[in-house]
Amino acid sequence: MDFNDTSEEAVFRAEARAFLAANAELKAGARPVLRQSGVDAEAVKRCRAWQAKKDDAGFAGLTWPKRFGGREASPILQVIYNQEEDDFVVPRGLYEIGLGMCIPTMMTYATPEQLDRYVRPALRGEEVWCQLFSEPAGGSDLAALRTRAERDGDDWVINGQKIWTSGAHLSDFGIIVVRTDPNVPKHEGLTFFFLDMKSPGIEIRPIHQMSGARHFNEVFFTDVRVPDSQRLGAVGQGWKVSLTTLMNERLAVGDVQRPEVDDLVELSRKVRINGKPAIRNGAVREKIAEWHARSQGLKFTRFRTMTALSKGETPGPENSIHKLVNASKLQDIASYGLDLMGAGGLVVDDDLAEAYAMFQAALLSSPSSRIAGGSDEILRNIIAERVLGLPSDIRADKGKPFNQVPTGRR
Amino acid sequence: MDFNDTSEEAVFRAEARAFLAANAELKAGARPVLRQSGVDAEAVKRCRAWQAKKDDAGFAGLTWPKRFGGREASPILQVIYNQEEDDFVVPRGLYEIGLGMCIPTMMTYATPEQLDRYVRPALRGEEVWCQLFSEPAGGSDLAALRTRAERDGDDWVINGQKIWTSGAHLSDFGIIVVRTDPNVPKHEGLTFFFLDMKSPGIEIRPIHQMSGARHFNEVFFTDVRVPDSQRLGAVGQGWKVSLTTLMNERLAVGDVQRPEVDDLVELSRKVRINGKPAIRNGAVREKIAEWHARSQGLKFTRFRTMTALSKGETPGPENSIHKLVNASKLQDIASYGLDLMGAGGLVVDDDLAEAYAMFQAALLSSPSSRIAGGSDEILRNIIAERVLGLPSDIRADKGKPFNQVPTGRR
Amino acid sequence: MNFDFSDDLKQLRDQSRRFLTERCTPAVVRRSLDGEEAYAAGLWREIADMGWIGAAIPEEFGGAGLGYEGLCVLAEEMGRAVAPVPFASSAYLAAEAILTAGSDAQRREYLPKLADGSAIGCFALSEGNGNPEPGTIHARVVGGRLSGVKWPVADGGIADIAVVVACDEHRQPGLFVADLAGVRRRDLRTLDPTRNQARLDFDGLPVQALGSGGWGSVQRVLDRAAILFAFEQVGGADACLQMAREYAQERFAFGRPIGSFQAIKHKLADMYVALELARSNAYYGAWALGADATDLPLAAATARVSATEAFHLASKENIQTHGGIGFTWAVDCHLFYRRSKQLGLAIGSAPFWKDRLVDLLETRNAA
Amino acid sequence: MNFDFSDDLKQLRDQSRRFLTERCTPAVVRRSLDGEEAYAAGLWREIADMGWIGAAIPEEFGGAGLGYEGLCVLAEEMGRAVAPVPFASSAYLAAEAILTAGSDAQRREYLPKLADGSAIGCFALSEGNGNPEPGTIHARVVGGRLSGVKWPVADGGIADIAVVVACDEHRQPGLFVADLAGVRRRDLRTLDPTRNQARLDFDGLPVQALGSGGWGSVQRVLDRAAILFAFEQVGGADACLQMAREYAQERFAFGRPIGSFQAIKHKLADMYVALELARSNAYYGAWALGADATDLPLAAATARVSATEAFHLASKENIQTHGGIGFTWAVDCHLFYRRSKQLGLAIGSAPFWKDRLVDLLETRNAA
Repeated sequence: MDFNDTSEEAVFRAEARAFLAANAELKAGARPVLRQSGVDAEAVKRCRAWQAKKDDAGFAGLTWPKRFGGREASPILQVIYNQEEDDFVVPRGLYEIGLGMCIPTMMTYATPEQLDRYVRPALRGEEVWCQLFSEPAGGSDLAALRTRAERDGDDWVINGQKIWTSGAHLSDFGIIVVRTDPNVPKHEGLTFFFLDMKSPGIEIRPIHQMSGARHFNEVFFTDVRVPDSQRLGAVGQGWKVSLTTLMNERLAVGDVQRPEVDDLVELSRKVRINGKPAIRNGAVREKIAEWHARSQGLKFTRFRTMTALSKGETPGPENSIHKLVNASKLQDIASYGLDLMGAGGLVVDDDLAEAYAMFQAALLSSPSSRIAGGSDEILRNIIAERVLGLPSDIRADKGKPFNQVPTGRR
Repeated sequence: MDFNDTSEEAVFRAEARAFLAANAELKAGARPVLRQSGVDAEAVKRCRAWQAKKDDAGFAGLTWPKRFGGREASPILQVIYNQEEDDFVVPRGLYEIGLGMCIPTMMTYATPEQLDRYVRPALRGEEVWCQLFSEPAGGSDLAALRTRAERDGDDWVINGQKIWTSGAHLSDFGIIVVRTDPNVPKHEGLTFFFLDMKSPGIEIRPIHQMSGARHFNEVFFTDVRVPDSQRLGAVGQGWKVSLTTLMNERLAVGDVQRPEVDDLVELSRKVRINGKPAIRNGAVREKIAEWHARSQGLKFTRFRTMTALSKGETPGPENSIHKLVNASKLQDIASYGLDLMGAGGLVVDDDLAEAYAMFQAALLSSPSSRIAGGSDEILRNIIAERVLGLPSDIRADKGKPFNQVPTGRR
Repeated sequence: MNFDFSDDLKQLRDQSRRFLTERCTPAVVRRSLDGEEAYAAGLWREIADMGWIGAAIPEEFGGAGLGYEGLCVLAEEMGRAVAPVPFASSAYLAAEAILTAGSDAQRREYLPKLADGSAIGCFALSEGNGNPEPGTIHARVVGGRLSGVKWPVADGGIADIAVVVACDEHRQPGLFVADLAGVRRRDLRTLDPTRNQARLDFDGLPVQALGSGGWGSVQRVLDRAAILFAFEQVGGADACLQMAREYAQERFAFGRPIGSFQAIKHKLADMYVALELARSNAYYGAWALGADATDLPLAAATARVSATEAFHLASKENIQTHGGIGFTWAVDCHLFYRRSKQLGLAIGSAPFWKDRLVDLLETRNAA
Repeated sequence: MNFDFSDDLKQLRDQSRRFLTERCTPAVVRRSLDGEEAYAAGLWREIADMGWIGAAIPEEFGGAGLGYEGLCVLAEEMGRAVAPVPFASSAYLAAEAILTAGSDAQRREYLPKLADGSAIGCFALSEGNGNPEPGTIHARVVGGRLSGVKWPVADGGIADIAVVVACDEHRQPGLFVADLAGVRRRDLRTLDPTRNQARLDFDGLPVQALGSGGWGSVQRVLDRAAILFAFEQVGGADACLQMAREYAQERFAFGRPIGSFQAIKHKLADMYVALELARSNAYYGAWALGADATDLPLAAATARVSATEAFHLASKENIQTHGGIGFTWAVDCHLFYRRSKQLGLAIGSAPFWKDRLVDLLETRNAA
């Protein structure tokens, strides 16, 4: 067990630090970047420029094959890069899904020609990708999707609706899973494609979230044509392909969302209880200690995963732990921070709100963190069934043709 | 809404107080009675004498019909009596099941002659009753019981095993539900009886609990004969009869188990954190406040139930709330109290342990409170399904003949 | 002993619930959410005409004289409807402060206007972050004139009359009352735009002292209001539980209603438990308020602690039960989540009331 | 960077697990539970012979020189097996105190005996209720002689050597070491009879000072021990989770395994989450211990807080998962529940370590 860098790691860390110092602003003292609102045109420009810079310096696809401009580096170097980048303000949020989920899926299923065409532009940030899985009727039951594709000559014709698509309005391409046979059980009738998001028949509407943000979209498909050559995996094997994508999702490092424990510590020094700084109060201290232990536990759990990865092991469902713990922690820290502020905690005006109103922002955004990308309940199911090996729940839809599964009024 | 006694209530309260003052010791200052160990012969004598005294004074069956020595009083008077009795040390634990569950079931299903024979001796404490429902294979799935009864002339012959029978070894009579037809779905093949606990073929073995207590028993039946005249309800209707009993169980007032919040307050004044009494620490105060709010909430919820009862309404499954909240609260208070004591909290020796070692005793007894008489999980199911009307879980055993339902290795 | 509302009050509850279901629809609430109106003025007019604002104000001061239990019943329904009106500020705080601390002349001057809704009242306590403690009060009255800054003041942007907590010439905090005409105000952006919040800058405003009760009179107003807030929170929590329950019955996943899964069942059972405990504690508070019982402060703290917990839990787990659509702007879950925090932070947040509860418990046990 | 144990240490883990599964069966543990023996003396002998007690003691003082990571690995297995031996007292506390605070002569005198198991060590800190704070220490050494009362002292009834926390002639608390021959002792009844606990009455026992580090040297021993305790707690929690998991797979209700119900699934998932967080924090502690890192105290407090929570949760919910038989004497669930509380209360309970964690966090952030 060793927390110190090897000499190779130390060299790499210095290199990364130098690159970041030359090209980005240090976070310390800067206003925290809250992922509140959608990415606007200005932000897109910044993201694109930054991604190109990273690629030029060889930091964009650290663990990727060299033929795509990667370094084929150990996942530990990725951890080191992330640690260093975490000290700087860098524009983010546009490429995570594409590089973290879409392109890895392409690498497994697309043809060499397709990879030659799509991987580099994605890594350089010239083309943006999105992922079209969720549907209104599906929710936690992802495979219960209804968007259908029918074969027509060399094409497939897609009709239906997707939802919760991050960045659809900014994307050039998307990966999509659709139902090609409703007469077989739900997992068996799905097929997976990638498509051009500018195709005729695609309509994109942003979803207004309770936090005010508009990250997500509804995407409507009306007779959208996709060539069969853009199919990924066999007809009817769409679920299997989706699982590849989702496994990569679990590995994606979520940003540490603010406020973190240190923000609460800082707040507790400023606000007062019975005339003394709140941090002198036992109740406040107990909560800080518990949340700190959880944050550190997650941090070191990720280190354990990265160590396993660097030994060639495959990360599994145990990575569900991160979002499960973080999302509720965020909601609880946000709520508690406001309690410490008292009535003043209600206010979000820039000149009056404490800590850039990050506690208030998190109160409103954290409910989506507990749901999007797998609800708390689904993540506990995954841990119970796939990590602990407990038997699955009784399935009302098991073996039933999809079009005969009961559906509700909502 | 009125918390003050009416004049009738005030008169009754004074009467109850006078009776108690004349016949029992005040709790204040006395060593708390922990329901740790089984009831021994001495305790039985005390219980019996006290019950007879209560009956003589007309406090034993306050709400019961006059023909059985009751007063047909409003449930509010019962609350008042309980409030007053709560200030005194009285011997308890022998008649609760008989008077709270068995005799009320008899009142619904037994013949007038049987009631004439059994009710008065039970109320006077001359005969003790127990309830024989649970079985090793059943657990939360109470109706999955396997003890069978077969018809033989005017008798039924019972074979099998019951478990978790409180006070079986002290009981004169018992009520029992058994399987009379294993070829029909589980709820349909049950029949209900009462029987003489001294019948040949009954063997009783105490269960040693982790707390050291031996409240419960295993009861083995080998060719035990029960006359058909002691059947309660029709053949095959045993489940319906059991539900009457269980509804009465929910109404039974559980003793407030020590340590209660006030015990924690007292402890927090004695033990010190950073040189000051623990009660000055914010973390301790927060926990006290939360548990106090929960205790009071339960107390007033019971008052609401009693008010509804006094208006002739039937108490329902919402009464599951009491045990659900109390059991975990007890475990949490016990554990937290020990944390405040630090290493000294380990010790249970009489001369060294704080507060008569009641925190330690509760740590070891509370796990059974969270299970016996309906586990936390079953109580939440009851609230969800029977109070909130949520749909039942999918039943793997639904409609299946009992002898074809899958069973596990334990 | 009788631990339930009278039939008359149950009738009031049913009537007010019907009325608010009809007139205080989500569309009405959303007009305030979207900033189209600072409060639902039309609804406020109707509420005033029915005598609700003055429910607990004696008839001699222009109230309906229904007593505190009546006001509690109405408070619960206001919470259920997420009503975008200054009911709490006018009825639980301003009117109560004047009624409990004011002189007869002050009562005659202010209460009829508050009761009939022709004036809106507010309670100017906070000066930024922190909970209600004497040491946080820097506003000061010298020679009958008030200087200082108060924020956030609920309904401060729409109020005509303010009860202000400020220090007197001896730096002792206490209650004052004033007309707000001409005061510099600024509406604030907050977590719950369905309730107006403002910053008030006082610069020599003429005020009258409300009695000479010092911080005790402030705390007395807070204690009494805490019980009414608890009812409003119970109403909100109940509405969330009902929303979650209906959704769980109708929404299917994996071929069955989501309410048939234990994860959802047990979540809703926990919401129910918290709600019932809060309701029972609120009921005791209602009795203590009506009877002006000696343990009113402890009853109030207990009710407040339970109700804040119940509404917070119910509003966040209602969103969770709804899944994805639960966190959209279009679905009403967030109205309750916002209101839950607004009510929970007003008049002192949970840590404040928990600490006070233990203070009172210590005093009681020492007695 | 490498955040896993080496292959050698994994081998040690597997070997020690196999050994303890075979030799430290529930029947062995129950001999101590039922009071038949104060500790498993035979097992202790074998453990000593394998060099486990002295795993982290340098070879020059008679240890195995495996380093701290080795001792961490063994601690986890001791927790998994609920081992009824004075391993923590001898290895994590007495030997560590002597090693970190003692003179070379003291090390040479005591460590070889502790390492080979010919002497059992204990750590006499507590004087009744309360957590480890300088103000709780009344035992006093005057003229090299110790007077005072210590209880409970883990393994105090079976120990040969004690490291004692006592005040010196200037009333400054610090560490002392002594042979216990002739000391008046009384075995105590406790929540966890599988570990000896005693009251020691000192009445002029000759002692030697262990360095002159004052309370700092006491806290240093506690910090280092906290990491080893955390591993033992992680081992216990893991065993509980495995027990619950197996039972949930095999026990049926309503015609299906209880592990197929979400109530059980999610309970076990929560146990898993707590365990994994605790394990990761313990791993960081192991590294800090081996590297004597500057943030060892914070790493120790963090590991201790997580591990105490994880074992408490796992041991109580393991009983709950088992249902009725879970709270019988005959089934092993309660062995872990008792041990969980014993380990959780030793060397300072959760509130103590949470408070210390924040102290250290404040110091770090201020730096």
